Amino acid sequence: MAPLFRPRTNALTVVFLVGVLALLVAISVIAYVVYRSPYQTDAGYAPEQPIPFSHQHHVGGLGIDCQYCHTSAETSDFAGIPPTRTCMTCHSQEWTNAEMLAPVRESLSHQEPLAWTRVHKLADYTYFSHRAHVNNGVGCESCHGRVDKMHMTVQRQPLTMEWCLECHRDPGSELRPQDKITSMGYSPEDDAIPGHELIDQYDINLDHLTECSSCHR
Amino acid sequence: MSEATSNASKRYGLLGRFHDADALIVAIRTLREEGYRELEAFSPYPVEELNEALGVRSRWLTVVTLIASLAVAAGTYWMVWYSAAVDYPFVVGGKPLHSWPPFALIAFVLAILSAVVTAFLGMLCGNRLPRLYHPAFNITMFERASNDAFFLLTNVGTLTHDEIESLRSRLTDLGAEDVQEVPP
Amino acid sequence: MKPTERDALLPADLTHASLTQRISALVLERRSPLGWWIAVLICAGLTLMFVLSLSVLFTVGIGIFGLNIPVAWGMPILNTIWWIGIAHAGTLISAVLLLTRQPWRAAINRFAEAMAMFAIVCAGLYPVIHLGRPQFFYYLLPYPDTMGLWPQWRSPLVWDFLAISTYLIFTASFLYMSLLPDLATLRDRARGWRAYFYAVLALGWNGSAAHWMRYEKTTMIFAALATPIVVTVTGIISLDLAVSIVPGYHFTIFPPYFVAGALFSGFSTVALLAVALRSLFKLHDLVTPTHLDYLGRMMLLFALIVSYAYTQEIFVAFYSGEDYYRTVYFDRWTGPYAPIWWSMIFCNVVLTQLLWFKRVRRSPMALLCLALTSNLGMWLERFQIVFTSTHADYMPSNWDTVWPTGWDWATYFGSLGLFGLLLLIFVKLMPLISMHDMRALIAKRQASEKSRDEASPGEASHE
Amino acid sequence: MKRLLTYLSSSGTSAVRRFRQQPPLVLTLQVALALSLLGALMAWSTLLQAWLTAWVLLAFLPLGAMALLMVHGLTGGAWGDESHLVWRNLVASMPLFALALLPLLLGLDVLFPWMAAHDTLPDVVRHKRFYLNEPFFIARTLLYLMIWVGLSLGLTRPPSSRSSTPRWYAPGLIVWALTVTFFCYDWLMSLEPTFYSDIYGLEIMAICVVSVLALGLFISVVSLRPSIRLDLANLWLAVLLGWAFLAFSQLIIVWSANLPFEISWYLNRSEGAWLWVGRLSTLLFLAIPFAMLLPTAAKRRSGWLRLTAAIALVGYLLHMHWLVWPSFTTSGWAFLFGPIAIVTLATAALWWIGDTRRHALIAFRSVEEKYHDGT
Repeated sequence: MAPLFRPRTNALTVVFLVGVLALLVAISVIAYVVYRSPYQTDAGYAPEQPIPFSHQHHVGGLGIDCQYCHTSAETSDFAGIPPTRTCMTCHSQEWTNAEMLAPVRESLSHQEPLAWTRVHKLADYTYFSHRAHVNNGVGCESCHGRVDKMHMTVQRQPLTMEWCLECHRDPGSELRPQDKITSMGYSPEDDAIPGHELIDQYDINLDHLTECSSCHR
Repeated sequence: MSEATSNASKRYGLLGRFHDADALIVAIRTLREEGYRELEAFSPYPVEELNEALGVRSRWLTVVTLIASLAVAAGTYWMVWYSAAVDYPFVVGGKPLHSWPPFALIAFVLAILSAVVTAFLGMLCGNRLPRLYHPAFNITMFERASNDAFFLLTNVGTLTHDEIESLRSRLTDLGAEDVQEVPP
Repeated sequence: MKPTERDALLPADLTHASLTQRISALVLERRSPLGWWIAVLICAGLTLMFVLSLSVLFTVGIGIFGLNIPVAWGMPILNTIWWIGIAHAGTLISAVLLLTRQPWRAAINRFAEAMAMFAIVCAGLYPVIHLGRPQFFYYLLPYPDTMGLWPQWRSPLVWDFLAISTYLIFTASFLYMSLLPDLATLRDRARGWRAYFYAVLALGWNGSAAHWMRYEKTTMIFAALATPIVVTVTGIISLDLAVSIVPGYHFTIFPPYFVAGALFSGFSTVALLAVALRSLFKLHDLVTPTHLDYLGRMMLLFALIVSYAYTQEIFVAFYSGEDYYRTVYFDRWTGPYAPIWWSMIFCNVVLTQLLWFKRVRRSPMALLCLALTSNLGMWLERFQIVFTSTHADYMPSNWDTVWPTGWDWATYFGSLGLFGLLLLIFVKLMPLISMHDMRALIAKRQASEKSRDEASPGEASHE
Repeated sequence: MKRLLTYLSSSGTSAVRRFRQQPPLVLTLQVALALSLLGALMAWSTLLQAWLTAWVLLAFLPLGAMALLMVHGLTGGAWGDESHLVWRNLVASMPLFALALLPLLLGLDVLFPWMAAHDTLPDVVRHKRFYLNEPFFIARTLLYLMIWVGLSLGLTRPPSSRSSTPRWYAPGLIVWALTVTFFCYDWLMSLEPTFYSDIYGLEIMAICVVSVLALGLFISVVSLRPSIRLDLANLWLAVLLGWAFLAFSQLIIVWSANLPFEISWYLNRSEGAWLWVGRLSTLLFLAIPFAMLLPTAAKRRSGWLRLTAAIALVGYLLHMHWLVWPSFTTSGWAFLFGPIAIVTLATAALWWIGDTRRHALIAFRSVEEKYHDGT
């Protein structure tokens, strides 16, 4: 009787099994990498906007403070997108006929807000209070990056829960004095206020920071 | 198969069929006393004495399984402790950060899991499975090895033609009902 | 074991060759009995219903089930516990009876193990179903996620996940390993593509002494692991309930009580399958009344332990001196779910006393009926634990009476169909009696006959 | 109190005549009894506590042996065929233990907090008075003792024919399970009357069987064939793991729920030295025997098994103390009367079972055949 398999089948079987194993390892590695890549986290996301608004120009160049436009950053759970009127405080004087700014004028005349595309999106099950962060020493820069160097607004950070927790577990290094909240390029070394002092100063309860219900309510 | 007898190098061994386990055991003991060492015995159900007769012993499977499960238990306990007491220290239900009762339970469960996996893979690796081809599969009567007959395979790779013939008659003397040559 | 008892477990004229011929013919011959086809048809219908109701569930949401506050766990956990229980007897038959060298396991261990396997599949499905978002079940594993989180190790649900996964892997490995030698037999007897099918599955098993040695060693390791696994899995599932402070859930006896209940329903199901399969495939001489007798004894033993647990629960509920515990029992006896409690007692405590009689244990029909009522009783037991404990606990404002909906029932009966279908396919593809275990048993009988012929009469034979 | 004294002294004097042939045992028993009497006069409550601890410590052994005999009668198996003598000799001491418990009935008010005046009890304990009240308690205790004496007499009767198991074994086992359970609720669990745990009975049943298996192996292992040693050791290992499962179940459920009436039981047992007694007993009773019972080859060797059993028995001694003593507020006398009570009861039990059985226990192999002829 001829056997069902040839001698070389044994070698092929080993090759096949090793291949399957390698495939599994490869899939795990790829999954791990993709999971943390901007493809999954949206870091680097810079959508097109109705107007190519440049933070680089307004913040970096002109030196306008963040709160000039995002007025409720300190007082509300949302930082707020400025209404068209805020744009018009300057642009009724400057660049009044610029083609680029036509949608702003249209918005004003039609009494319809500009439809900006949101860049920093958190999941619905996350409770995020802008005011709580700004008033407790977290600078704008910590989450939004160097907006004074952004031509188009970009999501710099991955905004994953791990990223949030990194700071919630050890906020000291991300805190700054109240008068430096909106400044860009702040470095804690220069001001030399140690993190734990700032934690005391802001009266931050560290235990509370990592509780589930702090962010999921 | 008989036409291949002229060339000894093309043979893997001689396969003898026995009617019962006792005859096979006697044959193995005798052949081993006579100096044949490379013997393989096949039976349709486990026969403990076969291994004693063949002089085969293997204890590593139990030891490896034990070591694996102990190592996994220790590793698991460490991981659980590290994650719950160091990496994310968080008080739930008023329990201490190092809550040994549940941690020990988890370590125990995973120790069992690792013992299962080690024992199973150890069995396969030790037996060199999967191994879909084996020289004995060339012989039609070997089908009965998984049914009702007992087989003895003697490796004849280094033997001369005459030695093979004497081994063949020796097998028949020892009660083999049928002896056939096995190609490699 | 006396020689006469072993003879009662084996037909007198059974040889190795005739056994192989009979059992492998069940698989390799194309024709299936009519009963098999009817059963497949029914089970396939139910499985379809299962798939459909799950599709609806995953699209619409978990709300289509009857579970709601205060009975938040409802049928899914009930069915998990029930199915896991059924699985346990299969594991114990293959393992503990092996450790204790009981010869009556050989004829029934294969389908008992298969039963265990498919019951775990059904059991494992329910927690995933209950998630509502089944695609996220892996959150329970410690893996490098982007949430910076670890599983909550103090939660019994995490223990559950680990224990059921371990149990699934264990059962699959055990079943497959014990199939290997039999797959080799089928490989050597099948022709055409079937030969290749079984050859690949048999992995080249050739029955060499070395193969058997490691096989035996691994089997002993598995057998030694089986009891800790069985005890931990059901013990842990009972902890889902018991570690809470809900009166009716929080009893320290829950772990052993659940294990006994699991084995009770498990042995009942083995008895059920034994009776069904022996008549379907005409195996009356291999699965003998003696086998049924032993299964009946096991059912009785575990029914008694379960009854003991009932008495202890009731006693301690009153002994505790705490009003909430006592109220649970008054509620179980007289509340909206009272018929369930009393039916449970009737099935598990009253009817099982029939098993004291040898005639009942050896009668296939009687055993079949008792197996059905016992499984029903155990289902009702879990129902009363899950529903009556939570429907009225500490807060009267929270009290409500909750019943399963049509979707609950569709999923439940659907899983029965899935279990049946898997088992029916299994018995057509794989030998439903373990040939190599039977061979060893036959060889033992031959050896003892031989020694009986040679030895002087009256000398006791030790095994 | 007086009744106890007269009972003890009368049993002492009447025994003296029988004792003349066995001076060492007699002497020990007499001295121990005298010291116990002294203890009853000096520190009545401490002696009662010590007596109860010693009683459960020792009486659980014949109780476990009873279960072994009945289980073996129902299932058969070579392990019991060849070792049943040792279990029967142990079971024979049961009537003595039944008698030895009776003096404690005189001191219920000292032992049990629920005997205090109704008004002083916490609510939950008042609710228990339907069950925990003196007449009912005494009636129950007498019932358990009568049942156990009956079982022990039935089990030590020389077997008329070996082939058939008496029909009462199965119901006997059920009755055994229920009496042991409720005995433990009454005499152990109610020492802390707010505590309740329905696994307690199962746990104690397992302890009985585990400890008597250790004792039986310690006594008789040399006279058993290696395969029987292996079987008994495996049985021991299985029941030991069963006990561990039960004990851990209670622990993790009580620990997780953290309810005041339950967790206090563990808190009492993890205070001060008890924490270390508990840990040590777990090590000696469970961990070391478990590890030592794993290798199959070692389980055939008598020396190894005897060593394992000795370690486990020390663990058992500690464990039972850990189980009972923390319920009491103890006085310094405990360290004196604890051992005295154990010695008294142990020697009394040895005296009770008589020459033949005692010799069979102490030198199992040499007397085995003589015993066979005797019956």
